[in-house]
Amino acid sequence: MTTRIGVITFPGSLDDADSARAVTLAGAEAVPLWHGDESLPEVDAIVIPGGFSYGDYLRCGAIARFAPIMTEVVRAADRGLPVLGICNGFQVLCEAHLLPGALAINEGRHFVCRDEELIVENTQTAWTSGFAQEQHIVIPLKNGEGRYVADAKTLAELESQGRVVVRYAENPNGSNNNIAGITNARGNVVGLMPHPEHAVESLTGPSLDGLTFFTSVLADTHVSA
Amino acid sequence: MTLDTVTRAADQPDAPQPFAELGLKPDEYEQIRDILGRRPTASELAMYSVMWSEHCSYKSSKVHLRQFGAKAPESEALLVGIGENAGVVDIGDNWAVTFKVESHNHPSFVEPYQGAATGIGGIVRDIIAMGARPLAVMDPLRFGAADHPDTARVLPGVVSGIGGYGNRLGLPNIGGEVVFDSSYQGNPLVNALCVGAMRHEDIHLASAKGVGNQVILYGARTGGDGIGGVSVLASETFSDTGPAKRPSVQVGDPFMEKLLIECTLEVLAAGLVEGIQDLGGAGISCATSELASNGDGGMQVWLDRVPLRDDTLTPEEILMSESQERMCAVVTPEHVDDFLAICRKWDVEATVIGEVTDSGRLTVDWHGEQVVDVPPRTVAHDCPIYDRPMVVPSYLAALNANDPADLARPKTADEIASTLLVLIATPNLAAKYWITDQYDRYVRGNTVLAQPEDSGMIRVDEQSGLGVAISTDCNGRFAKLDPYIGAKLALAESYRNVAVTGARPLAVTNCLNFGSPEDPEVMWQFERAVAGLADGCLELGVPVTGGNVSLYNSTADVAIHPTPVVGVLGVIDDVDRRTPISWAADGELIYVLGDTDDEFGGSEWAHAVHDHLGGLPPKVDLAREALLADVLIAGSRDGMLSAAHDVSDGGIAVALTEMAIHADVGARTWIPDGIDPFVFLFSESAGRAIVVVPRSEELRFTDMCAARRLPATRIGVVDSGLGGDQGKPDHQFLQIDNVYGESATIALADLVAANMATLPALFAD
Amino acid sequence: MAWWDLQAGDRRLRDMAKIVVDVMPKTEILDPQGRAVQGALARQGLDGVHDVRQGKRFEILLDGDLDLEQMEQLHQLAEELLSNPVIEDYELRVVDEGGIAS
Amino acid sequence: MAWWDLQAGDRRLRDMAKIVVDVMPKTEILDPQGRAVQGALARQGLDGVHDVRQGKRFEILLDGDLDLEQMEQLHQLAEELLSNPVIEDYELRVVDEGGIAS
Ligand SMILES: Nc1ncnc2c1ncn2[C@@H]1O[C@H](COP(=O)(O)OP(=O)(O)O)[C@@H](O)[C@H]1O
Ligand SMILES: [Mg+2]
Repeated sequence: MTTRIGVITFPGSLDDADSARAVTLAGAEAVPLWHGDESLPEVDAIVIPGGFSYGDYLRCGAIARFAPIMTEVVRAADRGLPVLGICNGFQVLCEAHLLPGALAINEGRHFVCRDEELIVENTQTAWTSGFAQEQHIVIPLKNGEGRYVADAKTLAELESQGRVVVRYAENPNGSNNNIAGITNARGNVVGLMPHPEHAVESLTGPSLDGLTFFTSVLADTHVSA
Repeated sequence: MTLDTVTRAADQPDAPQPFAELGLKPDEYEQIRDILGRRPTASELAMYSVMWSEHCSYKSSKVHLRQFGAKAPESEALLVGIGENAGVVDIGDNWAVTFKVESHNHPSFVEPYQGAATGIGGIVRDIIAMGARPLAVMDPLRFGAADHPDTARVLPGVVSGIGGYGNRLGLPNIGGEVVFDSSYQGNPLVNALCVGAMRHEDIHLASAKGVGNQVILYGARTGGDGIGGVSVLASETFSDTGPAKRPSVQVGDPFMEKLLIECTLEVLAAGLVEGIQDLGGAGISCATSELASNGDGGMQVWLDRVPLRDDTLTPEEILMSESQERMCAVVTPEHVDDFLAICRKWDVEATVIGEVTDSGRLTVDWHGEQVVDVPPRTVAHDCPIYDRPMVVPSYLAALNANDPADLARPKTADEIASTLLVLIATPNLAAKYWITDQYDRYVRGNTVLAQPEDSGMIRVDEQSGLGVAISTDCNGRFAKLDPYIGAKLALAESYRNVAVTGARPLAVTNCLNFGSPEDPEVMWQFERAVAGLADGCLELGVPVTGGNVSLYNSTADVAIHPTPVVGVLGVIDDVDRRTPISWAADGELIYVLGDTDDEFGGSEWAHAVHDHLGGLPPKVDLAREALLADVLIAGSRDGMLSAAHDVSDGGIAVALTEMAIHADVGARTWIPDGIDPFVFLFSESAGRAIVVVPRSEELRFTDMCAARRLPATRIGVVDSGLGGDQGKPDHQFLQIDNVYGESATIALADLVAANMATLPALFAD
Repeated sequence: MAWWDLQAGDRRLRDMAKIVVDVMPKTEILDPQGRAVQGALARQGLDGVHDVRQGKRFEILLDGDLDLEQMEQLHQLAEELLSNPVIEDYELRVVDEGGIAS
Repeated sequence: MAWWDLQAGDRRLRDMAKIVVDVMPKTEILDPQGRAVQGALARQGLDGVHDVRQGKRFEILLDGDLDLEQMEQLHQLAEELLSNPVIEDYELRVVDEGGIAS
């Protein structure tokens, strides 16, 4: 049976179609999920895509966190369902306390769109098992509030537990410890600012590196079980 | 205050009215009285004044714009022509695309962020109103001198406004222009282009047909901001102390617009819409009168039903408000509930405000009393038309006589090298990443080419790979020297930029940015430019599908350079065969196509090195442009080209440098015998491109050029091994041999550094 | 005319409470916007600018009189929705009138 | 630790002035941010939200005591730099201490 991966659309989500395309290219079935839904259909994993949910005028992810579907996402994540938050999705996961820390305005204050070199530092998560440890990958980064911030204790914890999933080769926005993406203790919830769904076709992306996030999850024990 | 009803207007025929404050001339006011057979009500006066403003009525430009129709080439591709919200062209496989460029110059000077943001918002709604899904945006921009303090105020605001709105809408920015010239000091030009696509059967028009059909206003609430803003603001000259009507600025809500896009596409897909119109300049006045005028001719509107943000607004204010993010749809009565349900799903407020009638009149009620009763055509279409006086500018003869031939030119290989380093770092030619990095070019996943390519390219059909390429161009200095030739050159450059990517140019849009039409010299420039563009389109066989006119771009009698921005759209059957700007592999051969003459009038070299503007612009030969395009397209189709780049500002030297910089690989090149090295490297002759040919394709390619009689001159070879340190990006060189008996060799790293440093140094804080 | 322009005697105003919530970046968190403003103020010739921080201000108008429960609810929303305690602090107060918009 | 946390006795504090500038969208101008917050507050169960507007708050710390000339300069900068009079109003005040960042 094909793996079913849910992709949430909030009002203001922008990269939902792109995430669905990436899921399809990885060989899974993309299942559209609507922010107002109060229950989850049968899915094997969930992607929270990029964009500006509810306009994100207040603070990125601040309002989406309270969307009806998020109650179910939090529950499913606690059960071990793989959840990937990309950009705005990462912000939502932090606001929803599924991941620690916060995303603040870029040090340079501007929106930044460019191809970013990342180092994969944790290949044990549901979404990164297909990478080699320390693999350098290039995927697009595009956001205005992408500076990862956490207090010293949280940072120490993330580092000591190996929960930094991807790190910037060169810090684009002032993120603490060059952090581009992190995971929860269990390794099923991953959030990152750069956009793997925009590096899945040679025609439209800087590389094919992004595809591995989506193929990795197909091999995840939770998903294949 | 008593409500000024139709009855009252008849009863009190001589009540004084503030027509002059609303921008109407005495004879225009008389004309309105003649049409109505009485004085207008306050609401009617409001409607006529905004609709008859220069911005909305094109009253000074119409007589000239008719040339686009009169000289239109035969085109089977044109599905919807000039006059609708945007033109629509057939790109095959039952796909249609629509594209248009519009100006938001005046609002962007008053409030750079919001002015530019709402410019994007407005053009996107034009595209949705055709029934298309917006696919991408572009932003041709012009500012005053790069180092002028006001440019430091305007540019960062404009750029973050365009990004702030476009990024939040989820539309990739696939290109644009950034030009600095002191003529734009008090009048920056902020033009915005949007392209969208739809299936043929989904094309929708702005017309209200079918008596009894309901008129639904949906989107944002109507507020008191921007009352008469765009129309009035864009229809008068700024005084040197700044714009006269400051508060006419609106704040955009891109989130609401994103909801409008999705909601509109859903109601269209569900077949619930008979006619649709966006609300832009002149707001409800424009939408209702145009819908009625294009349809069965009658409409009844209950204005008190319009949802307001501020319940103290008067009917006149509601009619004139230019609040953003609103649309208007005509829906049959049985579809109204379904329409409203889809709006609710997207959290978009929607209200039935009117009904199509067969009265032949547009009538508007306010709490049961009639405040408007007019023939809609007289508001929307039959505005006064002016054939304004024109005169050859007094500066022209002296300007054309001021030949750049007398300017000091570099005479040695070293001087050539330093000239190139200067040029590649001028604000006009420097890398634009400080700007373009603020724009999302990835969203939607169909961007095949974006900056720094010659055209933006979007995949329309993911299965077949069918796509479109778009470029916008204009050299205002050329247009200043000769607006007729300048407009043709803008068309030629844009056409060429599309062709170098491998796409076949198909259709043209334009944004004509000029000074005050009340200045006969400006009017002359305008007429010449329109004639040049219309003639050029006829020669090239590409129709003008729409556009926009922005007049009154002058401050204290100083008009901007005439700036007819031309956008060309081309189609490519498979985006996979696009030709990129950067060369790929060692050993590939570099050719220049076309002829180079000694042409420096209006050139970037004269401008940047000598602060000189004079002489004549380069010659333009559109038959040659068409031939060049044929070769570029055939070269792409048959896999003969690995890279191509058009030659324009800064000439061949700059084009070669850009290709090397983007590839991060150097090259060994040489000056052909029989031409002066400086002229060869820096002249801005039109009709040229640089192409890069794999060795295996060389013979086939040169045979093709010979057969078609297109001059093709081999001028170099891609070479990462110059200096011996093969392959290291920081050890790459651009070498030019045969320069006054020597070689000019410049480290690529130096060129990159010079090219990259300029904009951050000016605008990063 | 906005509600806060209404005459003091206006009926509507009497039954409304105005709450101001100020949200500022925590001092230990880099505030690039504040830093940029600081630079701009200095460039404009303002001497002795020691520090600038930029935050957000919310003016909330509630129908009816405030009770204790609502105050608690407001505090909770200020902490969880209007601010993010990882990077921001908030201050909430009920004001009598005014507000700066005019 | 921020300057405003310094003990009252601290030397540095004595010679510093703190200025707060609140910048709010004009009432006739659309405030999409405020609208978004209003919707969110209502969805979170806060009843009777009549209006919300979102603006900016600047906390400026200046060395030395303020003189009249500086106050004028500050007002001018608040009007021209910190706010855009086309769409925003500002209010400037000198505060004794406090500030919310901690
Ligand atoms: N305002 C802008 N927005 C987006 N892209 C831009 C903008 N200005 C320039 N670009 C892009 O930067 C590249 C270089 O611009 P330019 O030198 O003007 O190109 P050309 O010479 O081909 O007209 C092009 O890809 C162009 O589309
Ligand atoms: Mg070009």
